[in-house]
Amino acid sequence: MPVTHEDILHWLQRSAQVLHENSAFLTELDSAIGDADHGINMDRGFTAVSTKIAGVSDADIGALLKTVGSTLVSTVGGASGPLYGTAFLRAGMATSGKQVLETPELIAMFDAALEGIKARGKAQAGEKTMLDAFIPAVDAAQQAAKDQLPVPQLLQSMAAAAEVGMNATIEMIATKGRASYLGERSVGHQDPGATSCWLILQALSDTVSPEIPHEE
Amino acid sequence: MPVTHEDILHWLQRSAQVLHENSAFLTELDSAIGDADHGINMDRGFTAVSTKIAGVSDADIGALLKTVGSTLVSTVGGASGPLYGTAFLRAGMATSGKQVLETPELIAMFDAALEGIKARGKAQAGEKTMLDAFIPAVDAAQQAAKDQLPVPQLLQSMAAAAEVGMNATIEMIATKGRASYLGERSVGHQDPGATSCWLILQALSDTVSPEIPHEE
Amino acid sequence: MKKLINKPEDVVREALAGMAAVHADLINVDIEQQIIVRRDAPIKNKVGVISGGGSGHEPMHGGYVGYGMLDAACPGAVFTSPVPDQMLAATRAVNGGAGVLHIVKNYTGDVMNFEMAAELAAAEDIEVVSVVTNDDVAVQDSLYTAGRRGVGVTVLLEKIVGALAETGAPLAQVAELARQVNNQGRSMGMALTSCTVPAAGKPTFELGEDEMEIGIGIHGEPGRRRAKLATAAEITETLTNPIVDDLRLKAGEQVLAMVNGMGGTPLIELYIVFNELERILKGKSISITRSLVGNYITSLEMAGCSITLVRLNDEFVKYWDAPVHTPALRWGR
Amino acid sequence: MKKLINKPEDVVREALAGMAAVHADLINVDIEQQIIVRRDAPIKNKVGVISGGGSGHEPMHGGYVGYGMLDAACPGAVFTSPVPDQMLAATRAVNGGAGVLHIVKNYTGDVMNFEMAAELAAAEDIEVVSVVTNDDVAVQDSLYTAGRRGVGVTVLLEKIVGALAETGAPLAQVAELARQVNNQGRSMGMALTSCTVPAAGKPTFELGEDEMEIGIGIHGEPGRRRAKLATAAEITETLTNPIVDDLRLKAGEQVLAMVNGMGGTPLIELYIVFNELERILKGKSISITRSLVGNYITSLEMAGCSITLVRLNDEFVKYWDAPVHTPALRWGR
Ligand SMILES: Nc1ncnc2c1ncn2[C@@H]1O[C@H](COP(=O)(O)OP(=O)(O)O)[C@@H](O)[C@H]1O
Ligand SMILES: Nc1ncnc2c1ncn2[C@@H]1O[C@H](COP(=O)(O)OP(=O)(O)O)[C@@H](O)[C@H]1O
Ligand SMILES: [Mg+2]
Ligand SMILES: [Mg+2]
Ligand SMILES: [Mg+2]
Ligand SMILES: [Mg+2]
Repeated sequence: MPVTHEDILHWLQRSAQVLHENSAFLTELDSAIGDADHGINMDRGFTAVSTKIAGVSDADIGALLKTVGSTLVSTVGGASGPLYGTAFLRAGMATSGKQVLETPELIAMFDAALEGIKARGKAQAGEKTMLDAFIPAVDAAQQAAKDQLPVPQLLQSMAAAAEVGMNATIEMIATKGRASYLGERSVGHQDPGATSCWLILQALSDTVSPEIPHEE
Repeated sequence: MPVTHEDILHWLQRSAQVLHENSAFLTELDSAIGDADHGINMDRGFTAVSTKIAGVSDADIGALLKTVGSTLVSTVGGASGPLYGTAFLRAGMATSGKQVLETPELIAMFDAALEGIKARGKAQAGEKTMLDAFIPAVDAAQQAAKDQLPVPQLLQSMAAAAEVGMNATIEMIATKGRASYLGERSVGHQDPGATSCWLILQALSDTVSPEIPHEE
Repeated sequence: MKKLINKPEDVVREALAGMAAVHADLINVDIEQQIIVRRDAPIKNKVGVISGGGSGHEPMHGGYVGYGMLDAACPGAVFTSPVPDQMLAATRAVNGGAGVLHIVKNYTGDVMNFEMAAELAAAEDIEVVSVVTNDDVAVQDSLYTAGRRGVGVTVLLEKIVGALAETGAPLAQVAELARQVNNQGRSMGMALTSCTVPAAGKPTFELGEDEMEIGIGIHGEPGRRRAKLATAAEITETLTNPIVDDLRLKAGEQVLAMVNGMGGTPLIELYIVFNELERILKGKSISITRSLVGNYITSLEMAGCSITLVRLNDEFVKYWDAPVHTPALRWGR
Repeated sequence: MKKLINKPEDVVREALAGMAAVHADLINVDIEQQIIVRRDAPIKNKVGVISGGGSGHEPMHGGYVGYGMLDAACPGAVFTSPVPDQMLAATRAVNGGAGVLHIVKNYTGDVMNFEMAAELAAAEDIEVVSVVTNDDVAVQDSLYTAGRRGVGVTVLLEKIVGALAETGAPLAQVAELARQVNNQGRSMGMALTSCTVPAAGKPTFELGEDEMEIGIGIHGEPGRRRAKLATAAEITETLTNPIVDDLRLKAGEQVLAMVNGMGGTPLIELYIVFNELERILKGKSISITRSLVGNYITSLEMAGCSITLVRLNDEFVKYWDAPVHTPALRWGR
């Protein structure tokens, strides 16, 4: 059961909704170690995405994701705008012309998105950023693919890995992004970007396999 | 038993001390209906007076009071500076060359001080100012003189009348001074200037007849 | 009390020392006499223009000493009128033989202290004319009260009148222009928070999280009434309408508009208020042809704003536009 | 949350509208594209100088658009870097054929967004050079971190570099001067209170009545450490010494000094801090020959201050003194 063009649309709308619902929470996280805007930023960006994709719903998946990327770049700002924007732009380039995504295409898409974030932000694992949710998630996807798990399980294990990664950011000292200015004082706080990353991946898993209850 | 030059010196020092002790209280009163500085102003002025009169202690009463007046004018500022300053200047003019003050001289001194405040501030009784303590006090002094009470009793009745007058300001609507800007909102608050006026008159009574307990 | 100060009793003196260091090219500060004097004072045959009042309203008045505005300022203790000695010293320092204008904000204390100073100056044969500003429409004016407070218009008047004085105009004319500007100007202010007088150590009043004070002055005194917090649009209406009514501003007229911050309100909010003000006046076909937005007459760290409008005529515009070079207001040179 | 605003989501847009109304003689504000452009842009053969960043730092950057400083500014949402579209629009609007300098404060978001904008501009054959400011000594600098934040030096650099650009100097020279000013400048800041992002609705951090944050940036983020409230003298020492050490300022050298208010601190306190700064530097035989005291790079209504020192040389002085005419900085014309 591949991921369809319609699944992607539902995922994006669900992400918009989840980020809207969690806007205050994400901003709260960003207050502790940043500048109190991550929830506001993500909500603004995905609200724009939600409006925008209503108009391009008949495009292929690649075109759709590129639209998402450029919309995020144009509306989010801050650190998360170029990072998520680049991730979706690269994901779109990796899925150009596709109407459905089987496991190999999914993996290619996530790889491309990850490379995009790394290239744009020049961060690595362990620096207390969204990468600390996304890298283990992509690792989990690759493992799931190797284990030939069906797509819903693959996405579920991605989300689960992202959540574990997100929780692991609590104990990290930030060395990238705004939280790095706090040095040691950043310890003990969960990274907002890692949290939004998990929310988006969880939304994907929930979209594709809504029947499977996830451990939140 | 007339009021002596030494009594006046003691009174001024005692006033300085009492105003210093009540500085926060007077400023508190001024916070409610003014600009939170009356205690600070009076304390600054009488601290300067206290220093200054140490140097002129051998002058006559008139010269001494004129020095007090000019010192207050030069150090207090605000509304109370010119008002108390003028009062003491006029009091000094009325007691020029005197070494002791019998009842008639005392009455003349208070009359002159009262006229000075009225001339300078253009206020009348009932406007919620220091006059509402001072006018009844001078009235009481005149009555005591008519009744041929000895000086300590005269001063005591002055202080008592000032206190009653001060308390009466609570219910007044201010029409002069800074409190007048509050209109009806000035009701329910005791006037700071009436309070400092009472403190000064009480200090005089306490100086001249320290043995008589006053009803505070 | 959270302030960048050392001891409360040293606030004014140390701020003056700082000001002297920053603006040595423009002003001389006599810290002992507590006066701020234009570097090139006294200027022969130029009317000296001085003002003064309590400290805590910075940049007023010291920030307005310089070319085209004030010749001297006398800062008192925080929120306390200066004493006659200061005003007399300033009057002497700026007297170039053409007399001296005293610009006095209408507060009992300021009026009385300036009055005593003028008497002392007269005794020294210095011609002094005093003009009292009283532009605050929040206050009821009547023969039987202390009258309206002098607030925002004072700043605009100092600029306009200072420019005329710079041309060498005689004292009577300078004073007359001052009276005219005062007559054509009105203000009203509001507070979101109180301020704290350093020596008092705690806020002058307490306001709930959803309350504001309407009709405040500039000394942290409570306003005419307390009200529920409202939007910038509503607040601007509340301040603007009484001004427009009192000035009887009519469609087609032009004004100089000042949106003034009370000290703790950021510029971004003042621009929002100005936006509302423009909208309201546009609705009445009144046009803002000159304006000033920022902290010009403050109450320490109070959050809030005031609005001042001055009905313009050609003469006011001419002197408003004339060059000015002071620590806080500068253009044209 | 006590602010003079309407809806939190309209803050930036309405403030821009207000700014456009107040300063129509100097700037054009494109509210749709969210850019502030000098009225006479693009100027043929003049290097365009632009900057941008989150809103909430007013007057920076929009207040510095005008003759002798910036050609355009791109304000983002409050404390959020603007998006590449804005920077691209601004770049186009000010490109007079001599290329465009991007002045970027060193924050991950700002750097990445400006980077994307520069890529887009390059695709349109507009020559862009970016210079990143990173003057905050409170932040540890290393290859493995995001590096130092860009703070106060940005304002001073925009003035100095803007003056050079005004002379028609080529892009490479303008960019080189920008790098030099950044290299010679350092800053450090502190907060007495937090600020409140309008859309967040509550203070970013909580501070006790006797606490302060040392080593803050300009986005309401907590500082490097929390400390007991201290005197102006002690606070000024705490901020000044790391700057002097890091710049290796030596006896006999001259500096441009800025004492900057964070938005909620009144001018009277900033003068007190300046007084302390002068005393400290005098003790090290370093002289302040140019200075700026006021709210120039703020964090909404935060109370606190920052200090910036730039080691001066003749070239810096020359361009600092050159005329400037913007909403927030004006002299010489
Ligand atoms: N260099 C980077 N690489 C990857 N992620 C980053 C980087 N810098 C910051 N982030 C992420 O961005 C998040 C902050 O986003 P946001 O608050 O929207 O932007 P800003 O920090 O500009 O206010 C952080 O929580 C972190 O996860
Ligand atoms: N016109 C006046 N006549 C008499 N007393 C006055 C007048 N105006 C004000 N006062 C007195 O002055 C007091 C305030 O003094 P103070 O706080 O020192 O000065 P300011 O009002 O200038 O801050 C008032 O409480 C009132 O008693
Ligand atoms: Mg953030
Ligand atoms: Mg008072
Ligand atoms: Mg006072
Ligand atoms: Mg941000």
